[in-house]
Amino acid sequence: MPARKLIASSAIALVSIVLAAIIVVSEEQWVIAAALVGALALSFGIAKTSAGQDFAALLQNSGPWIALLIPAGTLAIGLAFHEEHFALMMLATVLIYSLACIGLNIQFGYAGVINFAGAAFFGVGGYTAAVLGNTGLPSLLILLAGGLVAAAIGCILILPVLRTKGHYAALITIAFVLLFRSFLEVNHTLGGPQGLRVEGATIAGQELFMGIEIGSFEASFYLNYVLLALVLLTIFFLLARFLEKSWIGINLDSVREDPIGAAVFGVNVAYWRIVSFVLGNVLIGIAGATFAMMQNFIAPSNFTFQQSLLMLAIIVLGGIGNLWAVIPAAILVVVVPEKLQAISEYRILVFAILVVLVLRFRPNGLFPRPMRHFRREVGQ
Amino acid sequence: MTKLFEAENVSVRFGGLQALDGLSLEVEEGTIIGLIGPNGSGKTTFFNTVTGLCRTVGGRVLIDGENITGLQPRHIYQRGVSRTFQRSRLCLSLSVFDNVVIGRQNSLDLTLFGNLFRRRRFVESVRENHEQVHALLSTFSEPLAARIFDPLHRLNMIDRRRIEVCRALIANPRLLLLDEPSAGMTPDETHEFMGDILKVRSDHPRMSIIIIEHEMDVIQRVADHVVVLNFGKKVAEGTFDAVVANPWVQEAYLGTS
Amino acid sequence: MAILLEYLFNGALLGVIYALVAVGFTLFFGVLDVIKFSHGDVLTLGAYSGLGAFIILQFLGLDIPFVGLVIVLAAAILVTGLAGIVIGQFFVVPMRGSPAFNILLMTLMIGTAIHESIRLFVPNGANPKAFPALLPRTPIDVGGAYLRLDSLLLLVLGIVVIVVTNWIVRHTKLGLAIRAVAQDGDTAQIMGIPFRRIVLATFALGSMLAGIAGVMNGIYYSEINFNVGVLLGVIGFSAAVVGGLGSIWGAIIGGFSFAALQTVWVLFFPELSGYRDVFAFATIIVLMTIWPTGIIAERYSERV
Amino acid sequence: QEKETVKIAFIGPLTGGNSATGLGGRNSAQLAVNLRNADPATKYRYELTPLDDECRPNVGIQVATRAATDRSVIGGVTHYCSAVAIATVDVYHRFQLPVVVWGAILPAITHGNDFAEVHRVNGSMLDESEVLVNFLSELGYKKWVVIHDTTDYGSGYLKILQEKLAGKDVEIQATFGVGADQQDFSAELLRVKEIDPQIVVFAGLTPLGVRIRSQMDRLGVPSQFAGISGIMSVSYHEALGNLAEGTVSVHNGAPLESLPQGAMFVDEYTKARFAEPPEPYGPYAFVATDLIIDAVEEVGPDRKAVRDKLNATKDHTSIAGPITFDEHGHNSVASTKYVAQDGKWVRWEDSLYAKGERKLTGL
Amino acid sequence: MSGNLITSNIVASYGSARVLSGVSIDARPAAITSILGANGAGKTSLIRAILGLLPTTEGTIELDGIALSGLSPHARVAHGLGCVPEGRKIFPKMTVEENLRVGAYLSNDKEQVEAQLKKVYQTFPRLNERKLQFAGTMSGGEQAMVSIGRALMSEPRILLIDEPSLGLSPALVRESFALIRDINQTGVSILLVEQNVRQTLAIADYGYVISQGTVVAQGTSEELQNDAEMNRAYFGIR
Ligand SMILES: Nc1ncnc2c1ncn2[C@@H]1O[C@H](COP(=O)(O)OP(=O)(O)OP(=O)(O)O)[C@@H](O)[C@H]1O
Ligand SMILES: Nc1ncnc2c1ncn2[C@@H]1O[C@H](COP(=O)(O)OP(=O)(O)OP(=O)(O)O)[C@@H](O)[C@H]1O
Ligand SMILES: CC(C)C[C@H](N)C(=O)O
Ligand SMILES: [Mg+2]
Ligand SMILES: [Mg+2]
Repeated sequence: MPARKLIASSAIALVSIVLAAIIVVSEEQWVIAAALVGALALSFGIAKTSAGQDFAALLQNSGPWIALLIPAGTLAIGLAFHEEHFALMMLATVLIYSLACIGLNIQFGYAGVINFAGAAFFGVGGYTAAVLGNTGLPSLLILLAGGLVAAAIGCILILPVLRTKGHYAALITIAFVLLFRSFLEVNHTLGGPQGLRVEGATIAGQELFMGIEIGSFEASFYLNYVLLALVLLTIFFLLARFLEKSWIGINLDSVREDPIGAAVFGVNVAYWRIVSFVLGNVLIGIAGATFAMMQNFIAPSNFTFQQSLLMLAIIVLGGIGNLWAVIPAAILVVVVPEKLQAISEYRILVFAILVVLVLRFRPNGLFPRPMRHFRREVGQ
Repeated sequence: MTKLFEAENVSVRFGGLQALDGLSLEVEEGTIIGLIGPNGSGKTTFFNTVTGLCRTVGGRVLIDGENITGLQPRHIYQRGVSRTFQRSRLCLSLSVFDNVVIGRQNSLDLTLFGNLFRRRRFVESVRENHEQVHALLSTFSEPLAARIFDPLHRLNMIDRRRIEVCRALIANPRLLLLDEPSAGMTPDETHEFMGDILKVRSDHPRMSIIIIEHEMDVIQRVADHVVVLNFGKKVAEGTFDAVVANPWVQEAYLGTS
Repeated sequence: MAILLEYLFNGALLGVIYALVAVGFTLFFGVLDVIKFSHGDVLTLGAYSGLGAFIILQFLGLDIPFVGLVIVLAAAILVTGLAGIVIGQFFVVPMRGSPAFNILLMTLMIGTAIHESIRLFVPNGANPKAFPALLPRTPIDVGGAYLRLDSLLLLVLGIVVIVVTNWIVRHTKLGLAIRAVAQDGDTAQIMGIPFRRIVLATFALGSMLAGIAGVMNGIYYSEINFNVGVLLGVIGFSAAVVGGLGSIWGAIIGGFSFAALQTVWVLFFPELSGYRDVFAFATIIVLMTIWPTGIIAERYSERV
Repeated sequence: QEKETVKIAFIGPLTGGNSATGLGGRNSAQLAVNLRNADPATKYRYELTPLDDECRPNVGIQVATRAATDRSVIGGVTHYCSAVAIATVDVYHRFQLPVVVWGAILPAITHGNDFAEVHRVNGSMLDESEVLVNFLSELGYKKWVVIHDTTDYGSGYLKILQEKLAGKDVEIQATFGVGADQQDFSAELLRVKEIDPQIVVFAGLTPLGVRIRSQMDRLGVPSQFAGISGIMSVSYHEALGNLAEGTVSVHNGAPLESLPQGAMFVDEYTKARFAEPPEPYGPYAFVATDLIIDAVEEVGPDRKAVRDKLNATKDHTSIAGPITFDEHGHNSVASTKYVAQDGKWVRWEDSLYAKGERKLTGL
Repeated sequence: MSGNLITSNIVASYGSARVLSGVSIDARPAAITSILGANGAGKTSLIRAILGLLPTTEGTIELDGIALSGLSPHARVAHGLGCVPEGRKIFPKMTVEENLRVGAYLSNDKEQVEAQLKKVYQTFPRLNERKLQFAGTMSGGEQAMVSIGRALMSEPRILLIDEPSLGLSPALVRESFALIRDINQTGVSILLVEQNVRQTLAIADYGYVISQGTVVAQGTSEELQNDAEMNRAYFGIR
């Protein structure tokens, strides 16, 4: 890539990170509003200008090293604001939701398996963390267990999901998330509507609820969770990226676009649907467990249909199937309602209108998924 | 010559409609069968039945003597049957390469481990496959091969048709089913296209083809043997000349008498 | 025996309300293949417009029994119809060509905006509001069962509305056009069908149904709140899908089944009444597994 | 010279189904702040930071963290919904933000921990249910059906009721758990009709209470209807009209009118022209805010000092009567019996029913 | 006289790719005008532009003196355009009969519609047999019949037909060409896009040859047939 393009792309990346930092950290209404406008302009810019397209191509087609942008950006923000508990919590929340939404993207964006029960699987992960929390198991194992249990419970739905299509499949998962919450609320073995306390994570002997102190550097303990979520997100982001750019990715796409045609060419449609559903749920479950540990508490009202819709809103607003887009969209959906606290009772209304406007002017999401190709791999 | 494919008394119904009615058909290795018949006579349905998309209510379909009736499409594909569709079925949002390479299911590494963790090997296999797909596309059209990483929706109908055939050919099937490959092409284009298909086949002399066509020039040129359907039954068969001479075919199908 | 009759009757009434919402959803699946998640909130809007009209009537001192009903219904239909047109014209038609899912999210957020606006801008909007008794509440005795005249009238009204809608969709040119537009907008246009007008007509029609359902709901429960639509929306959607999309009968069957599921559970396991939605939704999952395209299965299946 | 600004966070449901009470609370807290700021004698200028917990624990944790980690916030007036309040106590403890709960009545919020930061002015279910049980059984209601919402509030209440009734001559013939946003109760209520209890006791909030009461009428269920503090809002009457008449209920604390400064609150609230009514819990939000301000005035804007000051609160006079925090930071409140009469909640003792001029049903 | 369709210098693009660069044709009243050309030449795009489905950036389209440019597709159709689109475009989830009735959407005369329906059924007996079958499950050729039948239902002044013979059996190809001639005989103008050059020129009065979005030749069918150069270059007839 010629130097000029590289410089332009770096500039765009930098601007993106700065805008993200402003939205996550700032408490000034006008600053945030301006940053949001800037972000929207950036989205148009990336879609419409050639420098923007170069940048998008860079994100999409470079080698795996490009994923380093995520830790780089996050660490820059995290370290710069290492004492801001709330900002760091928002940052960690964004990372966790991004992780979950990458799971949803594997399901819906790639294989076309619709999942309105994201919040339920997120919840399963969380409850697993709550139940296993005081068994003394290592936290990382608990996180993994959260993912596996979510996937296992998801397996109840495999048969119905395989048999149905479109709106019918949507109903299956909608029914499941409603059922899940309703069940948790009336059944008291898992704390009922009251919810459960969750042990915080302890990794390598370090309790994550203790802030880091190194010499004069003192950081909020939320920085620990930012780091944990960041590691998880980076790993799974990379894996999901590999998945997309692989033979499996092509299979998943063909399963989504034309299952009958795919089957005739030997594609095992049911198998790939199951794989994507299970993999997705693992990610969502791990995210849920991480979230529960960070929040220290979970209750059924965290895991509603509305919550599922918000998760789906992240992948739709970002651009279905685009992994990168998940992160800015998660910032929009997770952080903005929090930032609107100053207008208290009007915030949901304003948020709804904001989403409507974004969709109205970017009907395919902020950053639609670019087509996969292997130009770099074959040396073109 | 050995018998590759055999349909015995195959029957298919859609509600009250008998779409295939005790149809029997044999294909020797390395031959090309022309399948013709009036609209709605069951030709496409026959292909759908062979590839496992339609349920039979009677009869059997055999490949190499093995009964494949009722198997799932992907299992039938694994036995070397591939096809094109009358109405093209390609993934419009994917690239040309993706659309064709999907046809190589059997030789792709589809394990999670291989795809996620052995990236170097994956890149190598991309190169190999790219070479193969590119070579095949080039046989049909150089400009098309140059557009291997273009999204499919930017291509015109004839290029799409070519890609469908390439997808079906890429895995070197033993039995290739072509459903009206030349529809919508000018005679010139048709001629060239069929020439390309025959060229590929000449490298695989044991490949058999069943081709559905309404274009008699094509049938005359490529088919070793012609089968005529009407109302799901075989009403005539033989060499092209013999079939065309059949009075029923002349009257009801060709409309020439 | 009498109590059984009461169960049946009230279950039926619930079923009609669900079915009415479900029919609305079915219509929208018809056009543009949209899950219009704002449907429930449009219903709420209908109920509040009706209430508003009533308050104005009262203010003017025009408190005449059946006239009140007609005017309240008219107001609800007018407002929801307009809302439907606005949503269709400015938010859904321009989204044509983007993934169906994006449209879903769009309508969902519009719905949220509608009910949030009601909560914020109607005086004391967060509180439940009394809905006027627009129909006579005379008790009637049917074989010892206690029923009320207004319930009976509502049941009839609901059935009439559904039947009329079905007739419009199945047997009028508008219906034909709606279905044509749904399947292929461009081709419908070159058959001379005014695409935009038909889409908007469908949005108006579907929204009016929601408006009527909102008023009926208000009369039936004598109470409305800004949140009524949300749950009714989910249930109506479930009913439409379980019944089988694309068929009004499916919506009706779905509506009644859902009501029956809830009622039957409480009837047989009163001490576990909290589990009734768990039961209803679990049953739905099972039903969908048995009939993957709804109880009235879609007859059409794609050919290759 | 400029006064230093001290921030106090208010947290409650400002959106969603419970926002009526939340907004009433916010207004009342705002009123407390405004009244103090109007007083030239105060040492600091106070600023209220209202935050919305949507009555959802996850949101609650977020906003609680937000308030607790903002160093300029010295105290918090927190939560109406028990599920949120119980979820956030850890946060306040961890970040050492002294808070006073203004609406959530689940006992465990104060009693389930020994966090010095958490206080509550509005009593608990324990206080309230005691009065309810005695009230109803003295009236002669021996056969009850309890309908409760399945949130912590309703089902927690049910549990406590069952405990309190043990050994009493009262039979709970059936209990029904209902969803917090359930619309239709015909199945449950027809079942109630079959059982034919003397009284239907409802543990939940106004919206559900309204629906159940009106559907009882529609289905011809003849039993008496009783509620708890959750239904005691102005809107219960607005939404039910005549049907509200005769509903009995209990509520933490004494009626404002009966308190020495209650009238002052009502007056000032009206003068301030808020868009929403204070709702029954508004006064407690007012009191909670006042307590924090008093503490700050005395010990300055220091969280630890304010916390200790609050813990020492004893017989502090307030518009809701004297406030005393026990070792859990809990203020017990004597509950009052009410009956709905002519579109208002009237103290039972003052009502026409107690005088025998009107009759309850079901007996 | 009616059914005179004139496009002058129309230009249209898909995104940045120009497909029509100044196409002028004149489909005379009551005549059969053919559009010929290789694949991807822009024939279908021309039809779509006339119908208003593909926006034109320059040029005008007129039917019997009425300017169509700027009108929405349904309004153009209301002025007397009828169409058999490329790829059939039947409504798959409607029955055959419903498909035909959609074709008559603009007609308000019930009896007229019934009479027309009967006529279509006479022309295509297969459709009569399959009235209640979902059109989407018909065979390729049967769908072609539905599409042609549907266009006839509207009794247009000019019929735009895009590759009617595609997928039809040889006998039906003959019949459909005969049918087109018959329709034309009743006074309807025809604009015919076809790959089947010989048969097209046999029934057409006038023809245009399009290549890469421009008209490269035109003339009466005879002139075109006799132009050896033309035959080699565009029709692949040797
Ligand atoms: N899914 C289905 N449901 C109902 N009828 C069907 C279905 N599929 C095919 N048919 C009918 O079966 C008959 C055979 O169809 P088929 O597609 O095999 O014909 P064909 O010989 O390929 O005709 P064409 O040359 O027109 O493509 C047709 O009459 C068609 O209408
Ligand atoms: N939707 C589209 N987007 C981009 N390019 C398109 C689109 N549709 C057609 N094209 C391109 O426009 C050119 C003209 O296409 P058109 O369909 O008009 O040709 P045609 O003459 O009808 O060909 P055919 O004989 O294949 O029907 C082709 O090169 C095609 O690739
Ligand atoms: C009436 C209120 C005190 C009830 C409150 N929602 C709680 O959860 O405690
Ligand atoms: Mg066919
Ligand atoms: Mg064309």
